Amino acid sequence: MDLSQMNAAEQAHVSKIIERKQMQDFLRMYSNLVDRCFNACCNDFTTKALTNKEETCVMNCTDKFLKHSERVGARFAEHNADAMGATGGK
Amino acid sequence: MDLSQMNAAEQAHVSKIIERKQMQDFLRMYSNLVDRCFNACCNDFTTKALTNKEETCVMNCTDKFLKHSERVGARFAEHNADAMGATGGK
Amino acid sequence: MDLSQMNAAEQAHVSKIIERKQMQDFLRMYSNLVDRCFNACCNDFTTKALTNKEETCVMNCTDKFLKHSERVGARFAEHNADAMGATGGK
Amino acid sequence: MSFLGRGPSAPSGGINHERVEMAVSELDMITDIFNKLVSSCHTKCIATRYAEGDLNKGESVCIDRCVGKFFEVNKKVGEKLQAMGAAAGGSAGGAFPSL
Amino acid sequence: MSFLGRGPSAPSGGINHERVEMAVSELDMITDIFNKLVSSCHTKCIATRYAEGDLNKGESVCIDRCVGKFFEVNKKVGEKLQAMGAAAGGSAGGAFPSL
Amino acid sequence: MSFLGRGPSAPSGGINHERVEMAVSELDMITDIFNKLVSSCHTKCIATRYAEGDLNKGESVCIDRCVGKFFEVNKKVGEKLQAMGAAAGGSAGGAFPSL
Repeated sequence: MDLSQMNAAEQAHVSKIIERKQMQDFLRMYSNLVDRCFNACCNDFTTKALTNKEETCVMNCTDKFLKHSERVGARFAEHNADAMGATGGK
Repeated sequence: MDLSQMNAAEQAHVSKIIERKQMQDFLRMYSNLVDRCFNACCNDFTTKALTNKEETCVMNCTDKFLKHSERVGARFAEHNADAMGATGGK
Repeated sequence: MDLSQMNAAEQAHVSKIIERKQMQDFLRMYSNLVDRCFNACCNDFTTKALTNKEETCVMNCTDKFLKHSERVGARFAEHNADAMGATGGK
Repeated sequence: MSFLGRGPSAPSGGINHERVEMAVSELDMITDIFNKLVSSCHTKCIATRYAEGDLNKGESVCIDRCVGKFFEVNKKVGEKLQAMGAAAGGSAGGAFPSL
Repeated sequence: MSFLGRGPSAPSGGINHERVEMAVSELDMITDIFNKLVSSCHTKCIATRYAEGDLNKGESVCIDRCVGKFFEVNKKVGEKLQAMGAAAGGSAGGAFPSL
Repeated sequence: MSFLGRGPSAPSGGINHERVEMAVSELDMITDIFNKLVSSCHTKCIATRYAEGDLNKGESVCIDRCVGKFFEVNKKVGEKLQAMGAAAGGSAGGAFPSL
């Protein structure tokens, strides 16, 4: 986001809103992650407790999802920077 | 949720927010229910009006979804209480 | 929506909220459209750039989605008007 | 589509925030329902090969019926919930966990 | 389920807006998790033929285990994120783009 | 990615709430797009057996191309909407019901 056209009061206000939204985004990411890995790894309800196989799957799923998000985020930032450059920084 | 660490003004404020959110949650549950049962029961668009078979399906779907939600809610509350207890009520 | 039971101040306030929500709805529609057409049209990641076939698919998908939304909107408005009429305009 | 009742009191000058909130909640739900309808009827009626940009005859008829049946389902579900005393403002039969 | 820590200071009279916001964020997340749980267990446990409106024995047992396993997964994922120093307030290891 | 135009007037001291709202709306949309991108590329590129926790070579290349093509699609759709006069602020060709 380009905040450079805002005055100081506006920038401070927007920064505070962004901070709050980042917390909410983190929480949403968290619940998406739980839901995604649960759905991918737990399909047998003949057992009550998580099996070893399911647990390993959940750990790998979590790991992979975070690495995936990180990589998408890095590419996203690059493309975004390109797009900003192409329109003269606006 | 544990509101015990809040003062009276904060508790009143949060209660009001919770009340409003419960209304919104109800409305969202309602539209999810309509969408879910429509998707599961209506797949034939050679007829204009709802067939008897589709209507029966929608009624059962509604019934079952509410019973499902109720059961999930009961288990959720139990597990939540356990989790709270395990961390010393915080 | 029936705003007729509101006073002028309330109507003005709600109108402003509606205006803001329409902007947000447009933006959400836009991101849904991009996501939907990307998912339907891009399934080959052995090439780096969008192929001609993928591009044509995306253009048709966009076109068709807008026409679809427009038609659903028109029918929605009619049924809504019927439903309002049936309950005495409330 | 008046899903929610209106507040009873009607102050003449200022803003009744509860009434405005009700209206906004109703608006949000209608938008939500409309978006779900667009998405569901797209899945049910639109071929995803996208060989052309126009709606063909079959797709157009399917959309009209899809919206019609969706409204019928909406009505049936609403009546059932109301009959269960679970409509607007009531508890959804314990469907939500106490928080 | 106390996902978020509480604010340390406790003013006696007015409203600590940060603390209220934390509580509301926590409430939103619990609601979000609950809705996902309802949806996931419905997909995993409920037959979509809808021949009857009651939960049968198999569906009921499946729901109980589904919720139980979901909580176990929630715990495992939470512990892993915490171990990675990515828990509440920290940066998610660069998972989000800088805006 | 400047989807929305900026407000023209620039007051020096106070807060221009419309401009702040525009910025927040833009932020919300970018977050929304990013979340959809993460989800779509996950579906397209990541095997769900989860035999290991690292991204393999094939998955990494797929992710890079997935993001690239997504941006191309975003650009094409944006240009098309703009050409249709439906971009930011305009009516989406009657795509939304009047409420």
